[in-house]
Formats: sequence, structure tokens, C-alpha cells
Amino acid sequence: RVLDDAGEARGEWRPELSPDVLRRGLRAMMLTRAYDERMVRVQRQGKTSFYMKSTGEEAVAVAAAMAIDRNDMCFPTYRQQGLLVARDWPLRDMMNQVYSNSGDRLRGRQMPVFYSSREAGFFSISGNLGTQYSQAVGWAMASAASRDSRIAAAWIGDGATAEGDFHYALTFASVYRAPAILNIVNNQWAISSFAGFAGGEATTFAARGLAYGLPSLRVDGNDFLAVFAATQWAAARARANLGATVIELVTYRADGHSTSDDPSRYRAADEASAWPLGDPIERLSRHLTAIGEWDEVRHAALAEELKEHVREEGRASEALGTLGQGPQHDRASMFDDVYKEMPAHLRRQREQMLEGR
Amino acid sequence: RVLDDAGEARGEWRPELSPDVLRRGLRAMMLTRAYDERMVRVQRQGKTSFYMKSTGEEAVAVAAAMAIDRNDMCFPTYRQQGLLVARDWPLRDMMNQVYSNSGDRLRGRQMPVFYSSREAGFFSISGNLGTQYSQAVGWAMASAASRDSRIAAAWIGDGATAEGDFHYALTFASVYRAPAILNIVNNQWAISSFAGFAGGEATTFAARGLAYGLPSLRVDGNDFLAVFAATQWAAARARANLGATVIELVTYRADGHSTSDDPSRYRAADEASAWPLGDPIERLSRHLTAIGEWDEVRHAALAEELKEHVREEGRASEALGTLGQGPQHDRASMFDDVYKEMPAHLRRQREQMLEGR
Amino acid sequence: MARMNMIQAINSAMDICLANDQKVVVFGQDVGYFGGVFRATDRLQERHGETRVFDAPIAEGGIIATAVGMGAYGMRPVVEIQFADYIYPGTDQLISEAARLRYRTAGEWWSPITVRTPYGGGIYGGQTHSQSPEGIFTHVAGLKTVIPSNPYDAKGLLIAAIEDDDPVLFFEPKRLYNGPFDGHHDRPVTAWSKHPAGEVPEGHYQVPLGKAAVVRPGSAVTVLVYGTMVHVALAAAEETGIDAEVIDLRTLVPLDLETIVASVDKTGCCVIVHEATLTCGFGAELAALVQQHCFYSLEAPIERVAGWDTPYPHAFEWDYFPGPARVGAALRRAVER
Amino acid sequence: MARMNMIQAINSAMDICLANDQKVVVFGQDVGYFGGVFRATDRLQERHGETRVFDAPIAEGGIIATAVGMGAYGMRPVVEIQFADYIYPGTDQLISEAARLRYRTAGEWWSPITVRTPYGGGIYGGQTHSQSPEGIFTHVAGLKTVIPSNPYDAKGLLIAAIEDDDPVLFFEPKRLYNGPFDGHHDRPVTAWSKHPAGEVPEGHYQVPLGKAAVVRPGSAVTVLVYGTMVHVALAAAEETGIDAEVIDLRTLVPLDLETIVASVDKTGCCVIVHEATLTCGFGAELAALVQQHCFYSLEAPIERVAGWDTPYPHAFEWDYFPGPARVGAALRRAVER
Ligand SMILES: Cc1ncc(C[n+]2csc(CCOP(=O)(O)OP(=O)(O)O)c2C)c(N)n1
Ligand SMILES: Cc1ncc(C[n+]2csc(CCOP(=O)(O)OP(=O)(O)O)c2C)c(N)n1
Ligand SMILES: [Mg+2]
Ligand SMILES: [Mg+2]
Repeated sequence: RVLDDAGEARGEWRPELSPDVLRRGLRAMMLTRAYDERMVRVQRQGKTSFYMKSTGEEAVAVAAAMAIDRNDMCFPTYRQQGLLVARDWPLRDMMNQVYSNSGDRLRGRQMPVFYSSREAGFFSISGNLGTQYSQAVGWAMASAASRDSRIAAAWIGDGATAEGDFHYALTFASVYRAPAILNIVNNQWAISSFAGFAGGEATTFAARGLAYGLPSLRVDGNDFLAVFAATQWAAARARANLGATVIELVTYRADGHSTSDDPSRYRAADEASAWPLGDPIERLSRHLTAIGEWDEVRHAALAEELKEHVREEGRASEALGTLGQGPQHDRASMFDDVYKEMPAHLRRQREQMLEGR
Repeated sequence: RVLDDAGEARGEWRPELSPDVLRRGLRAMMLTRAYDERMVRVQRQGKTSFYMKSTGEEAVAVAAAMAIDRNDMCFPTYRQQGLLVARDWPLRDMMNQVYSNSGDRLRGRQMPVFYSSREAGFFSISGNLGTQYSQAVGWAMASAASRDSRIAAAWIGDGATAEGDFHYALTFASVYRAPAILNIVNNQWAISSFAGFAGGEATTFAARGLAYGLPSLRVDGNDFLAVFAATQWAAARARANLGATVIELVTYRADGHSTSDDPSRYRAADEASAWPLGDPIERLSRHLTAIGEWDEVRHAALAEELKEHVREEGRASEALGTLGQGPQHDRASMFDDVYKEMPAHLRRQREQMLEGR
Repeated sequence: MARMNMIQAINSAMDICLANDQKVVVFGQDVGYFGGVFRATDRLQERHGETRVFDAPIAEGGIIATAVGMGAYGMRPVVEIQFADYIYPGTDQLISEAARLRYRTAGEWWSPITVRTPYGGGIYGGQTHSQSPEGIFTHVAGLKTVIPSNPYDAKGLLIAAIEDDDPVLFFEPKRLYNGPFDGHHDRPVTAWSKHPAGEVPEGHYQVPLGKAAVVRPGSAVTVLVYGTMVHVALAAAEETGIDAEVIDLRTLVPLDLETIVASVDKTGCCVIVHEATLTCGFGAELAALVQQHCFYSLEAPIERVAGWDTPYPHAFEWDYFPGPARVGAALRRAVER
Repeated sequence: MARMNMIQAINSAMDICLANDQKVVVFGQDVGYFGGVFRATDRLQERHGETRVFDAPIAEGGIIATAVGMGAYGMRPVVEIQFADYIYPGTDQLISEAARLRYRTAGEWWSPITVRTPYGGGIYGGQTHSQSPEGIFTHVAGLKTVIPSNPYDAKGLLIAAIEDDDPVLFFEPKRLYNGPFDGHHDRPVTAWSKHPAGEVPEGHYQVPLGKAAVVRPGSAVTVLVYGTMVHVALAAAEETGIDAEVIDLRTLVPLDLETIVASVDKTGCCVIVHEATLTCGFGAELAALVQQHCFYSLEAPIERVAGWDTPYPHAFEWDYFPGPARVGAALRRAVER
């Protein structure tokens, strides 16, 4: 932890960051939150089927994205949309995916928020928890074997650490010294069950890394500066071919698991309002204010600007359709990309569908 | 480690064991080795298809079996035949399994050495590495839930710790405080690859347990007294409902992986003869001699007696058949036990086989 | 008698088994305190305690592995895999262990586990919340596979599965939880409360494993279905006016071949419908068996209507889902021979 | 031209791909320094270095997962699963990831991995060293499944698989490694060196995926086989003197349906043989397709000869293995209609 309650940055882990960089981080976190808020609204309006927010966890993704290189490869979960935002990926493209509309690069195939962007170095999100974590290590092994300086950064939730892929990732990362940053996002909840059900009570998640001989850090995930500093350190190690680092990011899922979830059924109503660890956005803006680089007027203005920006992007995306209203891609396209070339049996099936058989 | 090179027992972990108990342990280890030697010979003679020795690892199984209760449940790998021997299970019954003969309780269904004995508290050995480890934790959870004082003891090889089941076992054991002893048999080899390929270079296997909040011990697996003491301690913890303990047993696979293996292809010829950590049998007999409870004459006599015993048991078992010569169970029995009651389609298939269709 | 939807019927089955047999335990992700993401275990922890109904780590492999171990101890674990799409990390323990334990020990040990898991599409779940993987497990000797299509059967079959001494995979058609959805996604679904099969006894009863049900007698064509497709087939029969005999298999393994053969010998043709992808789906086995046993009474090729051989596409759910139109067309082709 | 057994042919295929394409890497348990428990990767580490040919931890799930990640990076990983019986911990990464990556990203990413694994019985391997799990993977859209039956095809198909941009499962009939075993376990096996298909070019060539081979032309009955069963079927044809047309499928998915249909339309009957358990094996799909496409030319029920629906029993290997006697009996039944 670098930022204290007063917004002061303390300790040796305090990174040297210019006010501009800090403001960029603040902006990306605020934009991520504004985006989340709009998308939940449009989901309620029936414009799409599902949505997942990252409220309270914006620093985990945004600070990490800013601490690694633009072309390092990210293997995220469904709660790191902040990576795309921090990498200035167009919101309208993300919205097109959420709407499965005619502009969706994924051609309406994936559930909302399962983004993919090769260009943004953002690996395809799988609905299956944990699988990306071990894949990231494979990607990093390949990068190292190719004498490529790019590293891989992966994220996994506290709950998903119980999957075999977590164990595979740490084992292979240790055995092959993979240049990877293995982030564990401990937001204290896995849908309705708290982190203890992944073994997070008996010890920390960071401790897991040590058991494989991997240096491991445990940081305040709502502290932009701390996340940035830890990630920067891990990235430098990986690039120096010193291998992988495990980073546990302690944060808090401030909202429901998804639009299909009702947290009031399993956690105290006031727990969220108490907001353990505080709001990462507030904390960074307090710090900027403390160092005289920010104030309420600018904050309010920025909030307004971002809200307007999200609205515009939303209009642009909805012009390309929504899941509720369409338009969408041509349904016949659903037979493409199962294989590189469409085999005969899929051509037959496409015919059948078009003939209504 | 309790036994030093001179055969002296030192340190606070030194268990209070009567010379009789030690002699029983020595006998079981020597019998296990004599058994292994004969079975490899008969395999070479074509009397069965396959065999796996535990040479050099006898203490791992025998001392553990003696340190837990007779009705605690063991979930072994294929290298803990010493458990059955230490529990005085008839060798001829084990041989019947190896021969898949008419006396084989498993009705010729399993490959040699994949023993199973409910009566001996020895769980069915699976060909699939690691699966028994997580099952043992489930068994232990059930025992605890049933307020049963029996505990589970499981074994896994260094190589197999890389499987997901290892991670599941430690996670569930930690979350549910399962009364289990989780042994990791680090014999430094996994067929041709050394323990480093399971991440055993960067750290110890015992360290894995700590990462899940489980107390973990690392013991000299060729030291009968050390294995006994560690197991006894872990068993007491489990029975007091303090949860699971991880024990790494450092030992050495003194021979090939199996009769299908040729270690000269992947490890130095003299490595085995150097015998890292020494021979557990020699070390215990040296200790007994040091305390004036054993001598060469008695040792030689015992060796002779055991050899004769194995020969007799072999004759008794071979009278019931060998894989090469038969007799075996009725082949129609191969349709039994797929389900509790044989469904129609299997009855049809059995008919077909008998009619040669 | 009470009126129950499918979730309530499934909940009641577990509730009764927990009450009748101390050896029954229920666990899985979010099933304990929360009562399951589909509410199937609602209140069970409250009623039966935390040691018998509890939450599990997110490790399907570990859930099934520990269930197998508990089964070996002598318990009857009932585990929930939150979505059938997530069962794959558990395949090794299911195929290599649960299915084979009795065989490899010649009956010395066995694993009487029940694995409940919601399957099938129709809820905009995309490729990872819509799959029908039953065909993978029906290939595995030693496993039983059960798929109910209504509350009455769901409760009776689940009780039978839990009380059965073999490992049973119990696939729950999630699209049917609230009502007999017939594939007309543009129309409101009638609630189970208005359906005869929504009449469910409160107490203990079994619907035997391995017995199919003729849910619509007919003479023109035999339709083999299970789960969600039962109601789609019934709708297609009504809408085409074709006198189809609709057979709800209910149990895939062991299969009620007699009922199938008797029907096809009578009708002379057969349409098979499932939501799983076509190639190597359970329909392939059905077609192989029907042509083998009814070869001389078949008057037309057996038709398979199934999910296309692609992942389940989020936006094109209703082009993927084998609805009444496709099934109706197949019925027509079958009778217009 | 050189004389190679199947292991040498497979080794040569990997050797050539490693030499031609820096993006090819080979790894798996014991494949590096040791050269594989079946010697398939013998000397490859020596020739191509430890970063391109290496040992892996005992974690099939991790092996396939890291291969998928390497594939996403742009490499062409070729991994070995030591026995097909141990592929199950990798099913999630194969089914949920490798098979779907291209689809779910609309072609933005893909996973050109090749998974080699020895399958089938006949070596007294019992239930955990004898399985034929191909039918589980042929159900999965996005995967290709290849099974060679001789050294020439093995090399050409493996090169094609490695150079293919889709994930390919390459099942190697371990009983054929040393010779064309025909099921007569009581007779010596003739070595590949005495078999025409043991003539293998030293250099690079492909046998295209998706093309079957008519290995024995005939007019009386069509026999559909792959892997070990090719030689069993040929033996059965010779021994019964029945003029069978034996088709070696070579690739199961995508399937060469044309060749199959043309043959059955000609012969009027069809026998399908595989070693995998009968129920829901790949033979079920073949039977379903043949009856659908050849209904009006079929003169007798399609026969399936397969492994019994039990685990592979160690002591009764030869009662389990579908040998020439069983296949011959099926041929007779087919022609004596
Ligand atoms: C293999 C698998 N099992 C179960 C699920 C269902 N599921 C989706 S999210 C979730 C909880 C994940 O919790 P955590 O890993 O802590 O991530 P968080 O949602 O807190 O960010 C579960 C159980 C899944 N998607 N994949
Ligand atoms: C799931 C699985 N993968 C691979 C194998 C093949 N295999 C059998 S033993 C073995 C080596 C195991 O090494 P280790 O766990 O250290 O046990 P040890 O043989 O040294 O006692 C391997 C890879 C297997 N039996 N099961
Ligand atoms: Mg979480
Ligand atoms: Mg070992």
C-alpha cells in the first residue's frame, strides 16, 4: 500500500509518476465506471442480455495496463474492461460486442463482455474460469523462446484460483521461467461465496506463488500507485528473464456479480456501502488534490465530459444495432470460423438452415 | 531426519519405539523387498505382463502404515505395496492380482500391482496419477462429517503433484479441515524426468502445503524413525480434528520405473549404486544393531526365512494360475460390475461374445 | 399433491433424500448459503445444516473427486455443476474414476454419486452457458445418464438417481425450469402450474431409471426426444397435425430400447431430435440402434434434427435452437415418403 | 525411400517439421531427454535443442493449456499425451478452448496445435493403457480427429496435421507401432519393413486430412475402419473369402462421406468396426450417416463390431479386442442376407 487515507503517497514502493500520468489513470478509471454504469442501464432496458461491472476494481486493471507496455499481452477475466479503456480502445467497439450488433467484430458469437482484441493486446475472454491463466504462461513461454521482449499479464479471480489451471499456470511458470505477471484479483467474493472457499482464509493468495518458488506480492488493489508500482516491478523482472511474479490484488467487488445476480441474498446490505479499502477513484483524486494537481471543479467537469463521451459512443454503437432490435450479422455467418475452411458437413448444415430444414 | 549415518537416533522427533516394533518394521521392509524381487523375476519369466518395484522406498510405506491405525484408510500409488505388507496382508493374494489368476479378487480386470483391499484399508489403485489424492480428502471429509475417528492417508509422487488433483486435494483439505495425511513421495524421478519438472527445483514440495495454510513437514523418507514420527504427529493432529498435514518424504527410486523401463537411457549408471540417502533397510538394521537389538546372524536368518516365505506364497498363488498359463476367471465375468445390475445392452453383448459374434 | 415448477421439484427431491438418509450430502458452487444460482438448493442448508449442504470451491474436478471419495466412504453425494458447460474439468474423475471404480475393484468399492447440472440453450447464454454435452458421457461405460422433461419426472428421477448405487449424471434442461417451453421464444411460456406434469406429490416417490415414456401416442412416425426437445416435438406434432408418437427417453443410459423398437416397428419411420451438436450426439446411437433393430420395418431414412455442428452463438440462438419449425419439417419429410 | 516402422515415421514427421518451421515445438512427458516412452521423439531434443523439444510436468491439462497459449502466440505446438487414457485432464482446454478459440474470436485467434497420443489395446495395458476415446472428441465442433493405420499415412498425416491451422487430435494405434497387427495375437506380427506401407519417403510430404483410402476394393460389403482395425478387417476379408471393400477412414472429422456413400451404394451393405466401446462410439455416427445417405441401397442392417461396453479387462484382452473372428462373422451375416 502506497496511498494512505489522507491521500499521501508513502514508502519505498512509491512510484515516480508525473501528474499527467496520474490524471490519465484517473480518467481511465472514471471512464470505465461511467461505461459500466451506462451498460447496466441499457441491459435493464432490454438492449442486451447480460452485463458485468468492475465497480471498485478499476485500479486493478487501469494501473496495470499503464505499468506494462502497450504491446504486452493481457489474458484477462471478464472484470478487467479497464485494460481496454486504459489502452484507449474505442468504447463503441466494446459496446458493439455487448450488443452483438452488426458492428460486433466477434459476429454476435460471444456473450456480452467477453471481449477480444488482438490489436489491443487483449486476449479473448473465455466463459470458463481460469483457462486463460495457464494459456498466458504458454504465450509467455513462446515469447521467451522467440527472444521476443513482450511479456504476458494474466488475471484470475480469488474464487477461480481453485481450478486446476491456476496450479498448471504456476507450475509451468516456475519450471520454464515464463516472463509473465500472474495477477490474483481477490475481490473477496465469488458470486455468493467469500474468498475463504478458495482457501483464502487459512492464508493469503500471494502465499501460493511462493510455494512454486515465484516471488509474490500482496498489494492494496484499490491503490492506483501500489498496483502501478508492483506491476512495474514484476514487468521489469519478467523482461529481464527473471521469470514470473505473482501479485495478489486485494480489492472489493462493490456491486453484484453480474446483472443476473442479487447480492442482497448473501451479503449484508451495508457491506458494500462501507466499501472496504475505499473507492480507488476517490483515493487517487484525493492524492492528486493533495499534491495540488487536481480539484473538485476539474473532477466534476471531467465526470461530465466522460458521461457525454459515453453517451456519444453509445449512440454510435446503437446505430449499428442492439441485441433486442438488431440489426445483427447475417445468421449464415454462424457457420464460419468453426474451422479455417468450412468442411462439407457444415456447408450442408448451412444449406439446411437457409432452406429451413 | 532422526537416524544419523552411524545409525544413532537423535533429536526431539525421535519416536519412542520398542525394539519389537522396530524389528517388525524391519521385517516388513525386508519382506516387501523380497516380494518385489521375486515378482520382477516371474514377470521376466513371462508369468505376468508388468511389475513395479518400490526398492529403496520401503520405509515410506511401512513406517507410515505402522504409525497410523489399522483401520485408517490408505489412498496409495502403485509404489506403496509396503502398506499391505506392513498390514500383514497375505502375499499370495497380492500375487493373485499380479497374475490375474483364478484367485484374483479383482477378477483379472486390473493391470499388475493395481491392488485393492477394502479389508486392509487399502484403496483401489488407479492408473491415472493423482486422482486418489483428492478422493482421499473427500473420504476424510465424509469421515469427519460422520464423527468417525478414522482418518485418511494419501500418497502421491513428486511428478504427479503437477496434476490438478493435487491442487484440489490441498484446497479442499484446507477449506474443510479434512482429517487427512497428504504424503508427497519425492523419489526424485518421474519415469525419465527428475523432480524439477514438477517445480521441485525452485522450492520444496513441502512448501506447497504451507501455501494452503496446511502444516507441512519434510522428512528423510529412507529413515524409518523419521517417517514414523512425522506420520504419528500428523495422525494425532488429524484425529484431534486439527485438519490435514502435508508430509514430503525425500527418498530415491533405486530401480527402474517399471519392468517396461530402462533407466540407463536417462540417468547415470552409477547414480543408483551411490544410493542417495542410503538403503532404508540397512539404516534401520544398523540402528537396531547399534542399540544392541539386532546382529548380522539374525539379519541373515530373517532374510532367508522371508525368501522362503515368498517362495511358498508364490507356489500357492501360481497354483491358482498365471497370466501366461491361466487358469483365470470365466471370461463372461468381464461384463459384471460395470453397473450394480447388468443392464440389457450388456446382457446382449455377453450373449454375443459367448456366441462368438 | 402440490404444484411445483421444475426447480421446486428438484429441490423437493433433495430435501426428501436429505431427510430420509443421513448419508446424503449436497454441495457445489453457491449451493449452500445462497441456495444455488438457479435456486435449486434454496433453504436446504437452513434445513439440513452446513455439514450436509455446503458451498464448494470453484473446482469442478475437486467437487467430483471429493464426491467420489465420499461415495467410497459410504455417503451419497449429490453435487451441482453450475452449468453443464463447466463439467469438463471433472471429466477425468467421472470417466476414469466414478465410472470405473466398481468394475476395477470387482464390486469392492463403488461411487453412488449424482451429478446435477443445468444444460441446454434458450437463455442467451452463448457458447458457455448453453451446451448439451450428454453425448460425451453416454459413451462411457459405468455412467448412467438421466434427463427429465417435467417437474413430476424430475423429482421422481432425481430421487431414483440419488438412491441408485451407480454414478448418475442428471442433466437439467434449464429452459424448462419455469415452464414447458416449446421453442416458440416469441410467445409467453405457460407456467408449470397450468401443466398436468406440474402436479407433484409432496412425498417420496421414484420414477424408475431406464424407462422411457410415450408422451404422445401416434401411428405415423416415432419421435425420439428428451429434455427440452420433448415439448418442441409435441408442439411440432400439434402444429403439423401429423399423428406422431412422441417418446420421452428420460434415461439415455441404460436405454429403454424395447419401447423404441416397438414404436418404430409400428410407425415405420423415426425422427430423432436433440439440442446437442449433430455429429456423434446421442442421436447417432439412437439412429444406429433403430436401423439395426427395425431395419425391415423402416420405410424412410431416420431423420436427425439437432444443434448445428458449431458452438452455440449468442446472437443467433433461435437459428441454432432446433425449434418446432425444423422438427415439423422433418416430420413432414418422414411421412411424405 | 526408406523402410520405417510407425514410430520412425512419426519421428521423421516431427523431425522434418521442426527443421522446416522454427514455430514448431514438441513437448510432453518424457519426450525431451528420454525421447518418449514409445521412442517417438527419440533424438529430437539432441537435434533441435531443449527450447524446441522438451519434457513437461505431469499435467495433461497444463500441457494442452500452454500449447493453446503458444498457438495463440503464433507457434505450432505438437504435444504428446503419453496414453490416450490420460487425455481427460486436458478435455476442458481441448473442448472449451482449443476447439472454440477461432470461433469465439471470429478468426482473430486460433490454436494450431497437434495432440499426439497412443491409443488402443492389445498390449495388456488394462483399462488405463488401452482406451480409444476418439468418439468423445469427434463430437466436438472445432476439433479435427486423425487416426493413421500405417507408417506412410502416419508420416504424411502427421505433417498435414502439424501444418494445419486447426487443432488436430492425432491418435496413434500403439499396437501397430511395430507392425500391421491383424488381431491374431497368437501369431508373430510381420514387421513393417516387409509391408508396402513401410516404404516411406525420407522427405516432406502430406497425406491430406479428410480423405479416406480404399485399401481393399470389393463389391460384396463395405467395411468402414480406421487405425488398428484396418488390418483386422483385411485379415477377416481374406479369411472369409468375402469380397469386402475395406475403407480406411484415416480422418474421422472432417469425414470423407463421399467415398463411404459411393461404396455402400455399390455394395448394398456395411460393417463398421472400431475398438472403442460400442455405445456412442464413432461407429454410431457412421451408421447414422450411412442409413441416411444410402437408405435406398441398403439391403441389410448396418453391423457394428466394437469393443464391449465395459472397461478394457487386463486378463480378457483377447475376448475384448474385436478380432478377425468377430469381424468375419459380421461380414458373413452381412452378405448372407
Ligand atoms: C469453470 C467454471 N466454473 C464455474 C463458472 C461459473 N462462475 C462464473 S463467475 C464465478 C465466480 C468467480 O469468482 P472469482 O473467480 O472470484 O471472480 P470474480 O467474479 O469475483 O471477479 C463462477 C462460479 C464458470 N464460469 N467457469
Ligand atoms: C494422468 C496420468 N498421466 C501420465 C501417466 C503416465 N505415468 C505413469 S507413472 C508416471 C511417472 C510418475 O512419477 P511420480 O509421480 O514421481 O511417481 P513415481 O513413479 O516416481 O513413484 C507417468 C508419467 C499416468 N499414469 N497418469
Ligand atoms: Mg472474486
Ligand atoms: Mg517420483
